[in-house]
Amino acid sequence: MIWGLGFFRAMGVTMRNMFRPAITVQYPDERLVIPERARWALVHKFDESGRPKCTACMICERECPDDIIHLTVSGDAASGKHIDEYRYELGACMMCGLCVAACPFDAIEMSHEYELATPDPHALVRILLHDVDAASGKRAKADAPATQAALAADAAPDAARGESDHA
Amino acid sequence: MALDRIFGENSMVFIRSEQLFDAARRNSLWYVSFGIACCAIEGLMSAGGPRFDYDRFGIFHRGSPRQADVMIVAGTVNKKMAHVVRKLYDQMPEPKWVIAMGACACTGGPFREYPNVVLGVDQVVPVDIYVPGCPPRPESMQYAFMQLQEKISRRTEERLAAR
Amino acid sequence: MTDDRLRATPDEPIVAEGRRVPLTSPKGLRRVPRGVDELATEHLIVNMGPQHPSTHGVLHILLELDGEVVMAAEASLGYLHRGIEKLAESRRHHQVGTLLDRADYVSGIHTELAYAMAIERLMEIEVPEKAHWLRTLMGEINRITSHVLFVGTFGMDTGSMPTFLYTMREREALVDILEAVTGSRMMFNYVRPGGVTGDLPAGIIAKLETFLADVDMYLDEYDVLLTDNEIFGPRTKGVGVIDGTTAVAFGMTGAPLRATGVAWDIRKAHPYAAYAELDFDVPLGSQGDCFDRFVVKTAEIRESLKMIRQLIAGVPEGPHMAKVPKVLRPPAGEVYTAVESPRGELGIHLVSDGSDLPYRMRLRSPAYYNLAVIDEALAGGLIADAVVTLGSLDIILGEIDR
Amino acid sequence: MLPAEADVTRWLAAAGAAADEVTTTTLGVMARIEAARAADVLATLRDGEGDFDMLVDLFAIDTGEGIDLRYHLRALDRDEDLYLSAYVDYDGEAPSVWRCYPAALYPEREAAEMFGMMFAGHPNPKRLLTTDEVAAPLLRKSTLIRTWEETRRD
Repeated sequence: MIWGLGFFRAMGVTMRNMFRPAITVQYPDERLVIPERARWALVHKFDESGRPKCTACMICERECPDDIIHLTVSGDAASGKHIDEYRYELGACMMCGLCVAACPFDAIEMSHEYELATPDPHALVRILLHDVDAASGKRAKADAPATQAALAADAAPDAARGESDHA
Repeated sequence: MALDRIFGENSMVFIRSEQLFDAARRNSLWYVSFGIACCAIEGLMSAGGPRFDYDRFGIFHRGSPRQADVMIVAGTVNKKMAHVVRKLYDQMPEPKWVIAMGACACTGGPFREYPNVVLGVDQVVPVDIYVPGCPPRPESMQYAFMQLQEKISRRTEERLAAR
Repeated sequence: MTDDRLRATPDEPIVAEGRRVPLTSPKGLRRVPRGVDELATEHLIVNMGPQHPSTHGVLHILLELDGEVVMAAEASLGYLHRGIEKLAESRRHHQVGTLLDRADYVSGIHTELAYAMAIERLMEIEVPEKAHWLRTLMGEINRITSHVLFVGTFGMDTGSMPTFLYTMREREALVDILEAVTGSRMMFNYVRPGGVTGDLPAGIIAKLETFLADVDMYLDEYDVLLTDNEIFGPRTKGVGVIDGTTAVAFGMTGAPLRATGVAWDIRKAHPYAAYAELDFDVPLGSQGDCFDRFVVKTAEIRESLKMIRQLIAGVPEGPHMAKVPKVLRPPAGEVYTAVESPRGELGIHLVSDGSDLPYRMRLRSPAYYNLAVIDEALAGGLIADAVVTLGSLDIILGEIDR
Repeated sequence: MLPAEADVTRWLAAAGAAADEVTTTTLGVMARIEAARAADVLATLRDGEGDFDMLVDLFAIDTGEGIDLRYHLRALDRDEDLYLSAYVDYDGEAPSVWRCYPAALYPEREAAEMFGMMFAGHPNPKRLLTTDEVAAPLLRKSTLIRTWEETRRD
């Protein structure tokens, strides 16, 4: 081969790439679609009434390889647990997803929130739940009709009052 | 700054020149390519590569700390590395900023239980932006740079407000 | 002034401008030249790293230079030592994979796979065929991401920046597929004892096929840019030669060993996962120089693509995870499992005492043994070749320092 | 591939290592040797009939009573693996095998540093991975990792 030809062949590659579409993502203006399974910061799931589905079973705390989830729980299983604090150290989380896989109540999930940069070191620790009653896996099902009945009972006087007002 | 001697402490020119400098700093943040561990692949290589492209932000990598404004600490800092990080930081010209990229640089991350690992790079150098994630996406790093730009302009405003 | 100095001999003290230079200069350092005829040179110790763009991480090499020639080299490791082996002793078996991902961070699937295989062999878990298939497919995709990164960075080491930009394009396409399947771009946590965490999501095969349609053209372009290039050839041919005997004596595996002509590939010697059913060749070199190591790697990319095409053609049906107990308690015993990672033979030596924590986990990292040879390989070469030789070994400091 | 136990016994006998127990486990064939004679035994295994030309790995295990040095040898042509185990006391000493297997240069430094022992005759017996700030041998079972309270940042 003639010496020096490589230069022109390489320029040919450059030329060909000039006519290929650019793959650059113009980040703040356009965003990549994050796949369904992508794992970023941990968040809680809430039921329809806005209560967390967490039952304070402590499995995620035990399952975490790095000890970054810490629950402070008062009360006991009989009278219903109360979550004082669900401490999640975002700054040390490696987003392995083991806690979500282990959760038997489907109460937590890895969100797609990846813009986590912060100038504040205190933001590296997140209190995900603060001073809420823990849901009970058993009670949630048993309570459902009772709650509806209570709601109906709550609604009934209103309805009655409404009628009386009208009357 | 010499301009304040000519125009007085609270003159228009003084304020404007400072804002001008900060605008220049904000839009050409050159980082020292100092990849320590896994995060270097994402934060320096992928983010500097064609798809995410730091250059759009005026962010460019330098091999030498003496030409850089920003140090991205991308990875676990252990006791042997801590001296090197400090030495590199000391070589950078003022003003300088540090981005702690990834869980390891923020807090020690998955390896913080090991006695040889430093619990976050902020024990060695002052950190301006923390980027959680293991490793953060290249976009997260670009977001971090946007945060840093905000921080720089906020600092100017704060200084101006205090005057 | 210069005349005085040039005439000075070791016996007579040198007095220059009224200042007496002490005779007892530090050992090995001579302060003044002793005449033009025997213009003395002294050996210079140069620190390369730990912050150096071409050490591929935080490797620190002490080079003793005589002019431009490297007289001796010594690597100083440990700038990324973060105790993966120690921390594994306090992690339960299904959690260890998260640490191992971060050991060899550009090819995490292989490290996870080695550990999962160790547990499976100890507990005698039968892995479903689909899981084998998925492990092989993801492993080969991961191997390509690692190899194209090598091609790009090796191009940078030899002075070709464009190749890096082009290889990152291919890498991103594959990383997208890995992210869609495993959930993370680099730290997969995908292969678990008993199988894998998830099946392929919809549309991934189509995505892979669009990648496969173009990739051969891109690989040919890399050949134009590097392999057939007139600058790249002389820069790498005959540089950093490691012969087969040295390579075996230093325990080298992977592409650096195969570049010397020794056909040793775990995928052929002890087929694991689905490799026994695949048709592929093991590319071999002959000279053992940097060019051969590069060519073996690029040929391996093509072999991996061949394997991926075969894998796509034969998708098995079935579950992707075997029935395994929630808490893995392998019986007491020892086991060694090895996989062919992009860097060579990656072995996990697992000692179990019957509990749910490993008693001792040893990661036999290929780059650790491949790196040890640089004391031999760099000596006698030029300092400019040191960078190329080091780059051709394709080291990852995460698994060297562990 | 596993070598036959009888062969291993014969090769070891050629090295003058008498009354060594050779067992086959899930790991493979493992022979117990005297740590003080490790260099001679390995030299014979490499140059003699055994022809184990590659040291795949060298590492140590803290057994609670002492240190169990492991040599993982391989004959590349026959594809046979052999494991050797040698007991060393804490702060004890074993001969360096770098003359017959230069692959042992790094792992010996690592094992010496991580388990607090010595390799006699090593050409460069420095620390490999840590600095002097870390005094305790890190991989010993007696060296504990940090607890959550120690790692906590507020």
